[in-house]
Amino acid sequence: MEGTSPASQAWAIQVQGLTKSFGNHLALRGIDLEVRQGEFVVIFGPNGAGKTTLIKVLATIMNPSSGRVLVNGLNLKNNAEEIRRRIGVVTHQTFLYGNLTTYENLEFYSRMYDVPRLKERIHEVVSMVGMTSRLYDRVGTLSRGMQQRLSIARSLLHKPAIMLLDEPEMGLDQPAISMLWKALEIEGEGKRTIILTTNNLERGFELGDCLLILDKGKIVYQRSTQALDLADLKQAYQHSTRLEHELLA
Amino acid sequence: MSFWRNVIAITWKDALSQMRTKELVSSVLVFTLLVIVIFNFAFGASQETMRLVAPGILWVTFAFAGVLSLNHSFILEKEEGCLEGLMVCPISREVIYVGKMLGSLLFMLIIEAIALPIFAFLFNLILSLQLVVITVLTTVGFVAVGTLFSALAVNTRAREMVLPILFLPIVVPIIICAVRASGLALSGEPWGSLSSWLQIIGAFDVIFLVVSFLIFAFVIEE
Amino acid sequence: MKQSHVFRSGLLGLSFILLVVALYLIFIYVPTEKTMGIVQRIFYFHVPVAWVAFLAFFIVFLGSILYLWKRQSKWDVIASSSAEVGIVFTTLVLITGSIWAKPIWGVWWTWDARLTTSLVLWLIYVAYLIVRSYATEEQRGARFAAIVGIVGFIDVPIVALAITLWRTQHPGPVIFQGGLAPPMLLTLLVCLAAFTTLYCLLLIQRVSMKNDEGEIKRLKELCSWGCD
Amino acid sequence: MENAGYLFATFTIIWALVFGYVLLLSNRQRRLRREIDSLKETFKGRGIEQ
Repeated sequence: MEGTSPASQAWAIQVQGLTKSFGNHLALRGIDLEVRQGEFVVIFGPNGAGKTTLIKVLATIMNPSSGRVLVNGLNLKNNAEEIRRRIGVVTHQTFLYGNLTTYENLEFYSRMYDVPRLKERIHEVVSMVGMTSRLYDRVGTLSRGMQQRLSIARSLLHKPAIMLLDEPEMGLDQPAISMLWKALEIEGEGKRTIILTTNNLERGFELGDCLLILDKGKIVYQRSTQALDLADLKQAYQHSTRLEHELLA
Repeated sequence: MSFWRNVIAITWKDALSQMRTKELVSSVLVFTLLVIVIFNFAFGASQETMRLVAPGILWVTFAFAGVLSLNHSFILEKEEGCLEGLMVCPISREVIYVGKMLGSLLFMLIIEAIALPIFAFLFNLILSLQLVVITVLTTVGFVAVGTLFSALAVNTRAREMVLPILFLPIVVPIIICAVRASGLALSGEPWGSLSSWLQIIGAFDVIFLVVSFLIFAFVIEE
Repeated sequence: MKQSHVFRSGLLGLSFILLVVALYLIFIYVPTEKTMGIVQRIFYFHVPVAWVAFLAFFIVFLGSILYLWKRQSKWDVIASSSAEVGIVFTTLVLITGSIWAKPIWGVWWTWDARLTTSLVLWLIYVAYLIVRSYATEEQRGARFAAIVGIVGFIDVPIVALAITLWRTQHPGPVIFQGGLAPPMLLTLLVCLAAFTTLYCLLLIQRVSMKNDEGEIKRLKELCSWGCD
Repeated sequence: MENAGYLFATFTIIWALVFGYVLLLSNRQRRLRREIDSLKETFKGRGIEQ
C-alpha cells in the first residue's frame, strides 16, 4: 500500500489530462475525472465518443498517450498489475473460451487472480448468476445470455472493488440484464465502485449517482443524479449528438 | 513462483482448448500426411531419391503444420475478446507470451510425435535420438518467433496469409539447419558432425526466446 | 524549411558529382581484373549497392526500436522509408548479382551464400511492408512493422551464417583471389560514398513525402472535426 | 572484352531502376504538394485556423 495517503483512499479513480491518440486521430482529448469510492458513474455518449477507449485505459488494456491515471491512489504507469487485481471488467465480449466448460473457464481465471479456495468461490459465483446446472457444459454450447451471465460471474471471482462495465447490456435479454444488476448488488454490499458506459439514458439515470456525457473524446456534461431530472439529461445528450450531426452536414 | 503458476495455467488452458478443437488436430494431421504423400509423387518413389529428399519433405511439412497451429493459437484468444481478458488479469505480458509459447510447443510436439513414426514408416527410415533432438530444438525456434508473429497476425486483415509471409523468411536459417542435420542423422552420422547445425539452431532458439519475450508486450498493447 | 532545402540540394549535387566520378573510375581508371575480365567491374556497383541495402535495414532496426520506445511517429516514418529504399537496393543487389553470375558461372541464378541471403532479406522486408498495409489501423501497422523490423534485422546474421555453412558444403566458385589492388580499392571507396549519399538523398525524399502525407491526413481530419 | 554486354546491362538496369524510383517519388511528391495546397485553400475559404 505504499504511496497511498489517507486522502487519496477516498478516491477510487482519479484521471488527470488523459489523452489517447491513434496516429493522427485523438480518441480522448484531455479527460479529467474523479470517482469516489462506492460511487456509481454512468458514461453516456454517441458511438465513437471514446467511451470504450476510456474503459480500456482504465482497465490497463491500453496505454494512455499522456496524462495521469490513479486507481486507489496507485499510478497506472508503475502499478498496473496491482491495479488489475482490484478491477473487474465486463464488456459485450465475454472473455470466455468456447471449448472449455464453465468450470474450466472459471478455474482458469481463478488461477490467474490467485483466488483462494477457488472451488468454493466458483460454486458461489456460478450460483449467484443461476448457472449451477451448467457447470460442466462447454461454454460454446450455451446461449448468448447465459454466456454473458457467466462473464459477470467471471468478473466477480476475485471480489474486485471497482467494476468497469462497457455496454454490458448489449445483446442481452431482459432476464440476463436483471441478473446482472442483482449479482452486482449482492456482491457489492453498497460500497463497490462502478463505472458503466451505455446508450440507454433511462437505465443509466435510474442506476447512476453521477452522469457524464462523453463526446469526441471530451467530457461535455457532468452532473450528479440528485441535481437533475431525466428530461434535462435527455436534452443535454441530444444537444451533444445534434452538434455532431450539424458538423457532419 | 507465481510467474510459473500462471504460465502453466495458460499453457494448460491452451493445450486443452486446442486439443478439443477436433478440426484443428485432424486437419493438421491430415495435412501432414498429405504433404508427405504428395511429395512422394513429386519425387518418384525410388529408395535412393527418397533418402535424399526425405529431410526436406519432413521440414517443409513441419513448417507448414506449424503455421497452421500457430495461427490457431491466437484466433482462439480473439474470438470472445479473450486476449483482453488475459490482459486485465494481474499478470505481466511476458507471462502471456511464455504461456502461449509453451502451449503451442506442446501442441506441435504432439503432432510431430504422431507424424514422425508415420514418416519413418512411409520412407523406410530409422528414427534416432538425434532426429528427436533436432525436432525438439527446431520446434522451440518455430514457436518462439511463431507465437510473437501469431499475436501480431491475428490483428491484421487476411490474418491467415500474414503469418506465413512473416514467419517463413524468419525461420529460414533453422529450416536449413534442421534439414541438413536430419539428413546427416538419417544417414547415421555421429553427433560430432551435427554439432555445428545444432549450435545454430540452439543460438536461434535462445536469441528469439529472449527477443520475443522482451518485445511481446508491444504487440498486444495499444 | 529553407535550410533543409539547401541541404537537400547540396546532397543532390554531391551525389551527382560522386556518381560521375565513380563512372569515370569504373570505366576508365580502374585496371581490368585478370581472371574475370571486364565483368568484374560490376563488383564496383554490386558491393556498394549491397552495403546500402544493409545500411538501410540497419536504419529500419534503429528506427523501429526508437519508435517502440518513444512512440513518436517520426521514427516510424524514418524506418518505413528506409525499408522501402532498402528493398529497392536489395532488388538491385539481386539483379546485379544475377548478371554477374551469368558470364562467370554460366547461370543466372546460383544459390550462392550472399545472393541467397539477399533474397531472404528481400523477403523479410517485403513482409515488413505487407504487415503495415494489412494492419487495421495506421498506428497498429506502425507498431507491428517495428516488431518485424527488429526481429528481421536480428535474424540477418543467423541467416547469413546458416546459408554460408549450407553452401560451403558445396564449394562455390571463388569470387576473389588475392586482395584488392590500390586503384580498385579507391574505386570501390568512391562508389561506396556515391551510393551512400544517394541513399541519404532518397531517404530524405521519402521521409518528406511521408510527412506530407501525414500533413494531408491532419488537414483532412481538421476539416471533418470543424473548428475547435 | 567479350562480356562487355553484361557490364553494360548492369549499368543500364541500375540507372533505370534508380531513376525510375526517383521519378516515381518526385511525381508523388508533387501530387501531395498540390493536395496540401488545395486543402489549405479550402481552409482559407472557410476561415478555419490551422
